[in-house]
Amino acid sequence: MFNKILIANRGEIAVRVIRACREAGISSVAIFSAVDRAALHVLKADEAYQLHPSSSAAADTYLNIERVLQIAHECGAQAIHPGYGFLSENAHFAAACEKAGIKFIGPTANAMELMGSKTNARKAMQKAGVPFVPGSPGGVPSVEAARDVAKQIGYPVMLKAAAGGGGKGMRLVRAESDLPSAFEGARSEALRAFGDDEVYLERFIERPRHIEIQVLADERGHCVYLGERECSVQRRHQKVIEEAPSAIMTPELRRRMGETAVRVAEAARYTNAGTVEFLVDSERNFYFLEMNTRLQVEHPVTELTTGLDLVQLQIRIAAGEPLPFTQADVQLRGHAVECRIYAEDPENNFMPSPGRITRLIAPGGPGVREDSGVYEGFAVPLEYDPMLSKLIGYGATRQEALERITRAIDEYFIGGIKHNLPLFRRILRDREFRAANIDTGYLDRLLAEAPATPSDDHEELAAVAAVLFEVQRSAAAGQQTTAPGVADAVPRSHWKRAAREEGVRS
Amino acid sequence: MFNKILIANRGEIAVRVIRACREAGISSVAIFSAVDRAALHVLKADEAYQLHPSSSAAADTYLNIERVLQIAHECGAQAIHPGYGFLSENAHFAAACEKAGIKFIGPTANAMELMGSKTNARKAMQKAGVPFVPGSPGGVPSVEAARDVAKQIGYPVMLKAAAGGGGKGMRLVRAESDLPSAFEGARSEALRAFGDDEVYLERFIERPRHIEIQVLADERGHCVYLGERECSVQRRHQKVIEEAPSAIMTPELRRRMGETAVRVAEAARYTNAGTVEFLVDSERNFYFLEMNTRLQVEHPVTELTTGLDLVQLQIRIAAGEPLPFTQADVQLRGHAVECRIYAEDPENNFMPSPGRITRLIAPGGPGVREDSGVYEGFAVPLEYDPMLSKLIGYGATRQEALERITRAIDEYFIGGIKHNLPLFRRILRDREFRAANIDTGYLDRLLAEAPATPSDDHEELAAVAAVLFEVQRSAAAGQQTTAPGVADAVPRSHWKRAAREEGVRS
Amino acid sequence: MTYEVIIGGKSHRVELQRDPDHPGLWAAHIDGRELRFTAVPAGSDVLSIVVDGRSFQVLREASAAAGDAAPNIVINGRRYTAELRDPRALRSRRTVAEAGGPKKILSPMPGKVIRLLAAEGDRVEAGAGVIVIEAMKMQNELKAPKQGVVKKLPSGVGSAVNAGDVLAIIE
Amino acid sequence: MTYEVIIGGKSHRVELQRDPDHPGLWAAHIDGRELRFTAVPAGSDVLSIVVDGRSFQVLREASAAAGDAAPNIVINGRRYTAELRDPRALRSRRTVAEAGGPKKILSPMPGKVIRLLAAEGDRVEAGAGVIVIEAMKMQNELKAPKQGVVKKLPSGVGSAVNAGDVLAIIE
Repeated sequence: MFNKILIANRGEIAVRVIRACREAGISSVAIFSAVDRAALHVLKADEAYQLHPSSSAAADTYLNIERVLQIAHECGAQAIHPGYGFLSENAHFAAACEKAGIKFIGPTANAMELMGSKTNARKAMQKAGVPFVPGSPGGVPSVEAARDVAKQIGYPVMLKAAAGGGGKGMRLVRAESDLPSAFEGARSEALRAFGDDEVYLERFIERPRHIEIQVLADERGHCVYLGERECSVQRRHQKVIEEAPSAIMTPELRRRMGETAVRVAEAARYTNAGTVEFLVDSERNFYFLEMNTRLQVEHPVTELTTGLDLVQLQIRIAAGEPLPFTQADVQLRGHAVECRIYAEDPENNFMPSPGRITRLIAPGGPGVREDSGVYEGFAVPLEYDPMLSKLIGYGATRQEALERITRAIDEYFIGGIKHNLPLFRRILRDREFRAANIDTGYLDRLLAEAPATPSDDHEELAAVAAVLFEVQRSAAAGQQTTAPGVADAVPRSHWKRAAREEGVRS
Repeated sequence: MFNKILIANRGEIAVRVIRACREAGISSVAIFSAVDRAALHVLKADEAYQLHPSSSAAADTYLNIERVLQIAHECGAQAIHPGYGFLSENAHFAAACEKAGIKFIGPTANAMELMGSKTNARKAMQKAGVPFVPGSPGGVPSVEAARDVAKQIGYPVMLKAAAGGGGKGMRLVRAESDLPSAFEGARSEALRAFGDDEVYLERFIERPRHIEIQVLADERGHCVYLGERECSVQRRHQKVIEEAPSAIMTPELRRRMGETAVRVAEAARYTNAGTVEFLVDSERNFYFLEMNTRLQVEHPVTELTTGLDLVQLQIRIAAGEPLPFTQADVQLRGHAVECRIYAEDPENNFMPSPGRITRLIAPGGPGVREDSGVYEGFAVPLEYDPMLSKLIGYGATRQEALERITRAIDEYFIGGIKHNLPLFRRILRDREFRAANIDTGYLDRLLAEAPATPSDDHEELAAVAAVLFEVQRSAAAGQQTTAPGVADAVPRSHWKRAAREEGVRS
Repeated sequence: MTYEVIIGGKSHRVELQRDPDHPGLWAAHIDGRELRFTAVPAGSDVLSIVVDGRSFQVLREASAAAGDAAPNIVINGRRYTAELRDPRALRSRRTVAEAGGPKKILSPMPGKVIRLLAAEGDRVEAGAGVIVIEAMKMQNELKAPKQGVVKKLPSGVGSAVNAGDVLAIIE
Repeated sequence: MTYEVIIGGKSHRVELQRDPDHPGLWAAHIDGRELRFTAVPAGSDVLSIVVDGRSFQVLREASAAAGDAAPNIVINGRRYTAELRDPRALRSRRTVAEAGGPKKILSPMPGKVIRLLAAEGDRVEAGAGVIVIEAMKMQNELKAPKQGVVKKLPSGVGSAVNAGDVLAIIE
């Protein structure tokens, strides 16, 4: 086993990995940029090294392969955990680690490269019999050709620019009669946008669900799947809420999707933790989307439903140990839901809201896990992804898990910066979400609606409370208050932290 | 289902029940004594009523049956959850609730009374075939009679005063030759201490383990057991650490103990949650100790290993619902360990340490649950039991659970009052505890030893840190510092909470 | 004592006094209605208020826009920005956002201006994008708070801006 | 600046200065040894100190016995009560517990005296029980801190006492 692991990341995932190291008796090494000197991962690690004397730009710091390896070398780290984001899916980095004799905790550079290349991945996966969204094998040269393919795969179909992305050169076609004009439209738009008019054709999946399978493969050829996660609640392709199991899952479908995911991993000679993402249609047909070759943000929901520690298992696999269990040992129980808490303002187009957290009250009690990267008094920097924390609720059933996470979100208070707790209050109480009527377009539809006016109005009480706070503030500041005798009703010693030493003797 | 439940308790258990109510969509009503006006359970409840205008004595407040029922009646609560302690095992209270038409969330007064009477309970349980520590059926009149009984049950035996308690009139006898003098000694001591020289005889169980079975019985005649908890780590008969499962448990022993516990419950026509306590000897023989007719402090370890919510189930049972699962559905998974965090000083004979909590940093991350009754700024009153919080660690195995709770205890910081976190640091790293070589005398033996001198000494760093804190303190207070330019190295805006508004704009 | 408290543009007159007969009890007259309650501090920036048996955990946070003068009061997860004026002490404070007149677009965070969607002198509709700033790897379009003419655009493309900086004035 | 810091009866001379060549870096000379480190605040009463790459979360709490003058510094769960003296500013403070001389038994908490185990004038051994107070449903025996004669027992049975009250003086 390793004695020392460097964590090439920041925020909650760095803290998550540091905790795993602590529990495994392994020394943890944090790295940090200039603005992250007081970040939680620096406080929690056994060792901490600054990446750059002054810069906090990702390229100079958390993405700086040379510098990361230099620190790892100098402090004697035997392995590097990349977390997610940053260098976690960078095959060059994985290769550079290997060359430097430092174990990269993740798949090999080869497996990463294969999965990073859309066309190669597709070829390899098709050879392994993995289902894709049906479509033309390549570009379709003419309306006639498009018509033939569409007839074969069935309407509705989607025309897509081969060189494309971002919605340009895309046309949804619901009936054959609309095909000719859509084909010409897509072609000319593609030409204008990308200088290439090649288009291809795929079956259009209506209201697909995003369901992914967690796999774990050791370096001795064993691979297991740990059930699914449903991540259909997305805003602009960013996951917002994830849960396990999926409400539409059956044991038989789970087995089929799980076995497919294992086939994907095996075809890529994949090792360590990975996630195979699928789209699932209303008939529960599933189609391969991509493989994420790293630990996912949403791994805790799998940890809660399987009772396993994925980071510990990642470390053990990287140290060459065999998986300590077989597929038959994997015991799913209960339901888990994760909310990603961001420093962003849901009332203002989800604008990021960096700044100092002046007050933080975290929820507790049964069925609540929090993986946080911040603390009261921390200034959330503007340089990176504004995720503050992940809150995960667990319960025996989906309903119990939802009740618990709703209760926990209601207990949570973050002062000083804007955050998306109000968004979760809304989603978690939404009838469609409660009924699991969700797909990847669900949240955008919800956000397009006006929010219900809250029935729970305490404006008068808020006005009174504002006066009470002002009374204690001026009392604490030693100012003359207009009405003597009011200030002492809310005793100064209670209010002012500086005076709290009195409290211990009272 | 109930619309409103009054919680006749305070501290963490009141908060625990309030959270369950919130999750079930039931209004919660807190009651509080004068010193508890700002207690966490008052803050968290939907409604809150003061028990007495000025007194905080338990008899005037949380034990005041009449007043509790008056509040319940006036606010329209349909049920009362008693928590543990206070009125929870008071059969008069249960009867008074019934008479007042308010559902007591717990067993009937009859079942409580039966279990509260040692002799009646023993009779009923023996009839139901529940194993007791072998001994004389009653007092032994003579040395000869004692010798006969001892021969039958086997040495070592314990002589105990029938009227006794507190160790007076007790004698341990390891061989027949020691019996005569021990018998006379016990008799005369009993006579002096209690005015009654009757003694009885029981087999002495060496180094017994305390293992208890959680049962749950609905009001329709279904009763299940939810596995065991081992509570052998005790100080002066007070549980300190509890865990599930017990390290010595086998599936077969669990089934036998579980079925015995169900027999106990059924013999008492028991309903709702209860716990049957056993002593277990080194040969894994188990003996009935007593039944606790309420929710236990340590119920969370069962919740984590079964995935169930015992408080929700208590409420549903009290509302007349059937148990939503059968014995076969109960799925035990993983291992859980609970530490009871107390405001008491382990370095000073565990003296209670009430006072204001000036700083509170609670642990988080995977496998950590905290059921807390306090918050930063709260003044722990001296009137009640000084439990602050319960910290529970969960993991796939005992080792993983221990590593996690150790890590969590290390993350935990409570400033301003003394607490027993250092005790847990010691126990959790003790070789015998790690090896599960524990019995009810384990902790007293450990505490009799001198603690190992910690290898991890940072006295010099502490001295430097004290100066740094002083520098920032005087800078924040606006005092002249001896070396200009030092104070601004630790910027004022970081230090002073009052100045934190600047932070949000920085 | 009497205060004027403005929440959501609505002004409330709050008169606060202790109940002489019941220590610990307060009486507030707000807009003619009486509210009797107990209130105690429960940690930094937290009050526990019990009104007629209903228990509220009330939190206070400085508002990023207006600071201490108009803190946010949070009750049951809902935020009320409460601007305080004390008529008796004549410590009246200006309202942050007056109705009518020119409106400013303030930068809600530190960042960099990466695009201007309007030029000085342009007419814009309420809600039309005016300027795009980037922070935390995300681009954010700031919109006109009212219909009008863009009077000022002080920061050019590439400028670094701080939270609270005026990015545009719409008149 | 230079301070004298007393921990566990041992006095340390701490000289603290910023490294002029490396902003953010401090140099401390303690008992002749040099410690170079960075230190930043990380929340109220918390410092992050990194010394030679080793990271420490250092916490501060006022000591119940001595207050701000001798706060507890907590590192890796271990508590160091650090009394500070500043020789240059002549703001020297008295040591809380001098060796020799009379010793006091202070009440560690508010409670009630329920038993006296010695009378004024009695000779007691170090560690012998002197007085029993009750709080939080528990009885606590307070012991003589040294061998000597009980000079004063100001609180009789039944008296209420506060934390820090002198319960006995042993001379």
